[in-house]
Amino acid sequence: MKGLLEICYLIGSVTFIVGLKMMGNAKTARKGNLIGAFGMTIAILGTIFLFRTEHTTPSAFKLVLIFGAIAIGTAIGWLTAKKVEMTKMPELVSMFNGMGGACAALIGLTEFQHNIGNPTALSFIVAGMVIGTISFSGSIIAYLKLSGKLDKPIRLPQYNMLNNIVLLAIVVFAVFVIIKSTGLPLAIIWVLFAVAIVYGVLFTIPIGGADMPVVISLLNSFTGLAAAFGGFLYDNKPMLTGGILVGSAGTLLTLAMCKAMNRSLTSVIFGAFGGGSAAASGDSVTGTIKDIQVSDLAVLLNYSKKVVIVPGYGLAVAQAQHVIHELEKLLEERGVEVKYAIHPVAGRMPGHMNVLLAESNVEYEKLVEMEDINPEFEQTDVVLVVGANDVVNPAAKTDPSSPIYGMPILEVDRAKHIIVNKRSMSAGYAGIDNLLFYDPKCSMFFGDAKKALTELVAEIKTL
Amino acid sequence: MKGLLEICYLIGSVTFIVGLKMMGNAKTARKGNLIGAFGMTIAILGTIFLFRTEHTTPSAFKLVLIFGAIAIGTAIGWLTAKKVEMTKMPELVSMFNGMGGACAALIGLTEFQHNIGNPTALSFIVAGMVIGTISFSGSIIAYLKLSGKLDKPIRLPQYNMLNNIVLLAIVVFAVFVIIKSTGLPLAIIWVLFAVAIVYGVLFTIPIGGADMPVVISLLNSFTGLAAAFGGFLYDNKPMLTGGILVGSAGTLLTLAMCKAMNRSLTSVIFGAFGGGSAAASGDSVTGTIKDIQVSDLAVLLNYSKKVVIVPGYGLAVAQAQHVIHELEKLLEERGVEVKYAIHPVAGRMPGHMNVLLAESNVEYEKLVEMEDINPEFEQTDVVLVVGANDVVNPAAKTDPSSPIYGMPILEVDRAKHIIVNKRSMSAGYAGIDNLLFYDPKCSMFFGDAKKALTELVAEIKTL
Amino acid sequence: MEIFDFFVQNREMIYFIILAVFVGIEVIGGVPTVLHTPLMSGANAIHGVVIVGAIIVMLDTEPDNIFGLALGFLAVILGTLNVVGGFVVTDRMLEMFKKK
Amino acid sequence: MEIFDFFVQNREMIYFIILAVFVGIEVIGGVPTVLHTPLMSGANAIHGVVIVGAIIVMLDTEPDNIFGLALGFLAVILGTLNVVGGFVVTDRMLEMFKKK
Ligand SMILES: NC(=O)c1ccc[n+]([C@@H]2O[C@H](COP(=O)([O-])OP(=O)(O)OC[C@H]3O[C@@H](n4cnc5c(N)ncnc54)[C@H](OP(=O)(O)O)[C@@H]3O)[C@@H](O)[C@H]2O)c1
Ligand SMILES: NC(=O)c1ccc[n+]([C@@H]2O[C@H](COP(=O)([O-])OP(=O)(O)OC[C@H]3O[C@@H](n4cnc5c(N)ncnc54)[C@H](OP(=O)(O)O)[C@@H]3O)[C@@H](O)[C@H]2O)c1
Repeated sequence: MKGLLEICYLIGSVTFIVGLKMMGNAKTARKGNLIGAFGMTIAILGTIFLFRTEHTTPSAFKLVLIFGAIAIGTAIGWLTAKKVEMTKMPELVSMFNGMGGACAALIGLTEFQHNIGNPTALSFIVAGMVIGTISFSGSIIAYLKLSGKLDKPIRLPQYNMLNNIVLLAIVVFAVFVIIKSTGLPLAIIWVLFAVAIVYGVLFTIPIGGADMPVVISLLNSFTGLAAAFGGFLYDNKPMLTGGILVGSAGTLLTLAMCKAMNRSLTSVIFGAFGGGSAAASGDSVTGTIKDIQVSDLAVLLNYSKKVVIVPGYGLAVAQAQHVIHELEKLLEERGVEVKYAIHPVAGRMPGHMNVLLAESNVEYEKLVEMEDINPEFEQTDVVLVVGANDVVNPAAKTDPSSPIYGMPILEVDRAKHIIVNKRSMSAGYAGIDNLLFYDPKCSMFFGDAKKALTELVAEIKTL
Repeated sequence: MKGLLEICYLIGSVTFIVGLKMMGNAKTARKGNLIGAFGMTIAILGTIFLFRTEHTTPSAFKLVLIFGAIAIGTAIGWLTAKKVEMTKMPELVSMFNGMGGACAALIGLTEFQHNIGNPTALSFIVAGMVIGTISFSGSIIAYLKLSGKLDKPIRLPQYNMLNNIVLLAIVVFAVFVIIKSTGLPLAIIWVLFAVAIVYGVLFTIPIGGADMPVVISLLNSFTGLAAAFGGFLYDNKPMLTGGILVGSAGTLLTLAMCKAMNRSLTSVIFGAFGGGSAAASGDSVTGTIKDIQVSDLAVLLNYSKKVVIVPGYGLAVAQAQHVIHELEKLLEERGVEVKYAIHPVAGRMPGHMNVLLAESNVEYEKLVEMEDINPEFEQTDVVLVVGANDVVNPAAKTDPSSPIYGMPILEVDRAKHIIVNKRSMSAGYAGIDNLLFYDPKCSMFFGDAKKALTELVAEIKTL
Repeated sequence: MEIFDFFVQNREMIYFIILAVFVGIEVIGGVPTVLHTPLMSGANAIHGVVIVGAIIVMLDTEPDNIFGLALGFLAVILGTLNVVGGFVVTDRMLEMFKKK
Repeated sequence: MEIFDFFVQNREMIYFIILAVFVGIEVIGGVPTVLHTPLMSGANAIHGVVIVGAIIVMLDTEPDNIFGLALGFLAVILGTLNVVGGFVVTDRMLEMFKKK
């Protein structure tokens, strides 16, 4: 039985590696995910039916409980995951991540009593419990922020120092519990649990909502670490492999995300910008801007040869993905070539625009990546920027003092006409002005993206 | 002591991984190699001074012997590696690889007697010995072939079947020795050794000289495997890490090499082509070819704006790297823009052209990779193909029946004039005709590359 | 020295961790930006393997320890949510990315 | 079953091998063609670690076993050739590739 179980565990471990590898490539990604799920199933079923030690007391009742719990979890998880709108994906990932963290925390909370006086086991238990708990409460805050229920970053005075003090306290407390476990009241672990919850909240709450994808990725690798500690405790290979893999891959992924946004992880965590409240550097600009009327814009678009649409965060906020697809189809009918220019960090999560536009059934071929579309702007008649700002800000190329300096951008100023749709002159995620709007070739088309584009579509139809 | 040794071993193992990783990137490659060498030194010194078990009988005499052997090996290895010409590198790698294989074989030969009756240890010993020996004798043959001392593939009748029979015999023999070791004469291991030597020769000897880089890479991963078996035997981590790493990385590298040449590993080993003796498929071509006189060519080049040189295997054979550099400098002085177009598998080993031209101090910036130079041919006045053939053969793009079909090529036919220097109309490595030579834009400039180019340079100087 | 003893005793584990970390890092290297979100989500599903620990807790708990069983029950539910939700959401996301 | 016993007893080793193979494969993935030759040569130097085995043979051989010592001596020389020659030749090759 032990042998068979270990083989199940080997299958699980290997599928995690192979699956994760395949997920890194667009062509194999979906299959990779399924392979991971398959290995997970093997590991879970193996554990239920084959895991037997001198401590286990398997019984029919327990099996019913376990399968009952799995059934409940599967039903809720499956339905939520299937039902939720595409644009709500990040908060859902955050929520599921929090559940994993809570699971790790509960394991630590129950195992504590059985391992009093065994510092090695206790250090795994306490570490897994604390990290899992932080991941849990942090993820819940991240969820609330992303779903808009907690939209402003809340910053206590001196929050960075405060957080570090709380963290230090947790570490000291944890070490004390591990070393002096014998004689301490069992409830002490619940106190540690409570403090860890508080820390998770304190850690996440000052960070701006827009930085949440990075934070979720970080908390994700925390949960991986918590799972790995569980693996140490039980000398369980799939928990170890899966946990360490996600811990290290997740850390690298977090850094890669930061890099794509041209930010450092510390500036995300300690909030250099991102909530809009911190002062952004970079020169402030003045100049004159031009407006364009919907009727003029309709004519301009209608008689263009080639139009490129640059979608950004505002498109997602306004939920204008359907109307933009309508506009695109309309123009195509009139013989205009229309493409979408996809900046890698447009929106608030990587791939945000792809997911958003896929939802409204825009053809995949029409979505062109930054590197491929940039040379095409030269031959473009009209660039229509919808709710994007930072990703078309020329300061990234020209102004070394700008916080986004060095980020590659969509070079829309090479096109003949630039039309920008947004509600006002206010800044985007990076909180900085955009010189593009003052470009003589640029006209502003103010208004909420959904409303404005609906009018535009109606206007074009009258032509 | 054991603890310190294990830490040395950990350092060694990790540097192998990190070093190999860094070697995969042009920027960090050199540092990666040094890191590997550093870790190796630590592992070796650690073993000499800290490896002590109940079997070890360290003594001053032994230390003298060990350091003496290391000194001899270092002196010979260092001098050979430093002295040899750049173009002789592949045979040198082959030779050093063979030495590693022989070392693994000797370990097996001495350890055999100490482990009679212990099938687990014996299986590691015999496997390491046999694989190391095959790698040894195979590498020596590869060395001889590359250095031209054995230039024709030698094919016994039915050599593929013969080889498989010998291999099967070795496996059966080895299993027998492992299981029935007690009572067998000790010399039996030497018999196995002899048979393995024969197999290594038989395995390598039918393969064409041009395929040797692939074979060396394969034998390289064999030696890695042999080292790993040594690691199993001694439960030695750096031997295990290094061996498995090289075994798996080497196998992948071998496949990558084959892929770059558009061949399969089996066709290399079983000799579909590559010795020039096997019949090549692909349509044979007829048509008229044009000659160009050295005086006309001198004028043509002298009054061009942009010349691209395509070096190939023939340049290496003729050792014409210095005179081509002279030609390049001369033309540059006359105001002609000159670049080299480097095909990834031009020559007979990956990077062959880079190494060759670096030897004659051609600037690195002038060497342009295939993907980058292909779009430039349109604006090129003259393409000068020197001793290259397959890498400019349009059949790779147009003729699905050609053995090189699908290999990306240098698209020289987009240039205004094509001049091809080679000695005759004979085929290159793939053994197929080249339609390019019949292109109306193409003129042949026959002759040995070194001789012909020397004349050309002299002629240009008179203008 | 104690650190050396620790090292010798836990040698296998240390190599395992190092190799697994390398694999984790290598596996992610060079992933295109658009795949970051599904990859994050896929990794999220994989750490749901913590559910294996929750099942072990359930199996190990004495049959009359109601509180322990209740905690384990909850842990299994949470772990399942992580696993099932994670894989399903990733699959849905990746469905969006596939070329038609 | 015997295979299961073998598996349980050698579990650490099996995971070690699998992870090391993955690392080896991943580390090479996507290497540009021009680096194939130096990489082959660098890998060649690394498997020279077999010299560690040769040194162990020397240390283990009884001091009066001249033949054994001679074989070990030869093995150490060969191993050193592999290591030193391998690293030096790789360094020379890579020197050629560096941008000036
Ligand atoms: N993709 C990721 O992974 C990720 C993650 C975190 C952060 N980020 C960061 O997010 C930024 C993304 O750039 P982006 O250009 O997409 O967005 P952005 O720079 O944040 O700008 C969005 C713009 O949309 C406008 N807007 C908001 N609601 C709108 C509505 N209902 N209708 C029309 N316009 C609306 C806003 O201007 P008004 O208020 O004037 O309308 C705002 O200037 C980058 O700085 C990136 O680094 C990206
Ligand atoms: N780079 C690698 O890793 C590697 C390894 C193994 C195989 N290969 C294969 O090797 C081929 C390389 O292509 P390639 O275009 O470089 O070479 P090639 O196709 O082998 O052609 C070389 C040509 O050079 C001519 N030549 C020989 N000696 C010469 C001399 N002294 N002076 C002038 N010309 C001379 C020969 O024609 P004449 O006899 O008429 O002069 C021959 O046609 C590819 O097929 C590739 O797959 C590459």
